[in-house]
Amino acid sequence: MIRVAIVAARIDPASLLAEVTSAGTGATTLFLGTVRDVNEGRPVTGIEYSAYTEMAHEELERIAQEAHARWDGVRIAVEHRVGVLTLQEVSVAIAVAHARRAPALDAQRYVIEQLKQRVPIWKCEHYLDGDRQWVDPSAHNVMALPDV
Amino acid sequence: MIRVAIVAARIDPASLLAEVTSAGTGATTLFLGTVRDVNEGRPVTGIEYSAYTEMAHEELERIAQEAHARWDGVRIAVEHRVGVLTLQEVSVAIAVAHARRAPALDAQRYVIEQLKQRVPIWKCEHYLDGDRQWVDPSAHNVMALPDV
Amino acid sequence: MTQLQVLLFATYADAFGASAVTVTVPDAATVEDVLAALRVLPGGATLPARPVVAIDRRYSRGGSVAVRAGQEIALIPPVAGG
Amino acid sequence: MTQLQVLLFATYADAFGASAVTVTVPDAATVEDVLAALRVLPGGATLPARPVVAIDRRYSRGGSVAVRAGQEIALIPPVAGG
Repeated sequence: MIRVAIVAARIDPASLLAEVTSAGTGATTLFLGTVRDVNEGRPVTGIEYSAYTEMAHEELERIAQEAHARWDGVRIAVEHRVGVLTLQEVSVAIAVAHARRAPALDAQRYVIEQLKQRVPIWKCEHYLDGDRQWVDPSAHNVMALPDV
Repeated sequence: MIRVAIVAARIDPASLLAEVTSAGTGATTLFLGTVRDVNEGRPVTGIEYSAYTEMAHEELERIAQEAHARWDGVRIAVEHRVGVLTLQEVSVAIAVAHARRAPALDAQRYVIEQLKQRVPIWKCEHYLDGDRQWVDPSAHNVMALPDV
Repeated sequence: MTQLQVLLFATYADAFGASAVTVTVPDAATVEDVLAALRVLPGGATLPARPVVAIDRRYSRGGSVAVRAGQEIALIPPVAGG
Repeated sequence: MTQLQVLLFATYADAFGASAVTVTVPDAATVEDVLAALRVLPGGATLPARPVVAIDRRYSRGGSVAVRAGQEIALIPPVAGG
């Protein structure tokens, strides 16, 4: 069982957990990404997530399929939110269930790591001082916006 | 922030998640152990968890403190249930929050692996045929009960 | 010559001031031809040396990959989901 | 001689038919002395060669560790939490 989605509405982690759990489930893992109040020392008021929605969905689906092929029997549900999120809101939720704990833990980590590397989603941080910047994790810092 | 407990009542995973999340949280992980319907090919109707309660609590606390020392800033809540659980009920919940995902994932795995090895809790599986057996994971099988 | 639409996101969309631009390339064009056409547009000078390109919603490997009309071509800035 | 109470759980509790038993050991006793006293009780023959022992709620290392009255001594069968 695999379901992935790019969503505009608030993510409900409990519903993802319920979705992956079955009678044969012995271990369930959940990963939540949330908007935190400070990044690189600057107070953040919110993050705007934007996506190449169609490709993001397909790439997420490919990642989940890879995990499913590698850890037989894992049940996976992933939702990534887009739009403006305020502090502590959930940006991504990954729920994985399996009969045993090792595949549930391994697949969880695989999905979040691959998602971070491959899924075409971007985030623009909004700061307390009114400034905003696109985040570039590949550069371990943020890229200043051009003056447009 | 660390909280561990051995509980007799139903575990509420959402409350553990809420408990570990703070304004600085960027990643939260949840691990749930649940009672599954089949073990070693035998249909299971329920599991009775029993604990050396005081030591189980202290050992869980030590494990959480070790994780806290190793991954600075992790916030951890762990509950392990005892008593008779029916299918799909949650036996253990581990919630971990951190500013970044690696410590949240690493600490989650550390706590569940150490818990499985060290915390004095035992489970007796109840089977569809009325039989019951203590589970011995160290022997990769179950130990037959003596005729008492 | 062929006209191709290129989708732009995040910093690239900001740089070009658009979420998609149309470029004119030779009939047997490659990804490299598309990038060369983009670089001469306003904002195109800010593109990195080897931007990541997706064709039909899959990552494309290398500048010598052929492109043709009807394909969905996109430039992918460094991703930051999660 | 000293009397010590030993807590028993799971398979060990089933084997001895009790969740705690009292053993009599020499005054300067060790974990090994406690185990020897347990083995001669009804059900004691089923104990493994080196059962895990906890003293005051911490795992004890080795049979030569000293025990004394007032300590909380427990035999710990293979654990199976989670």
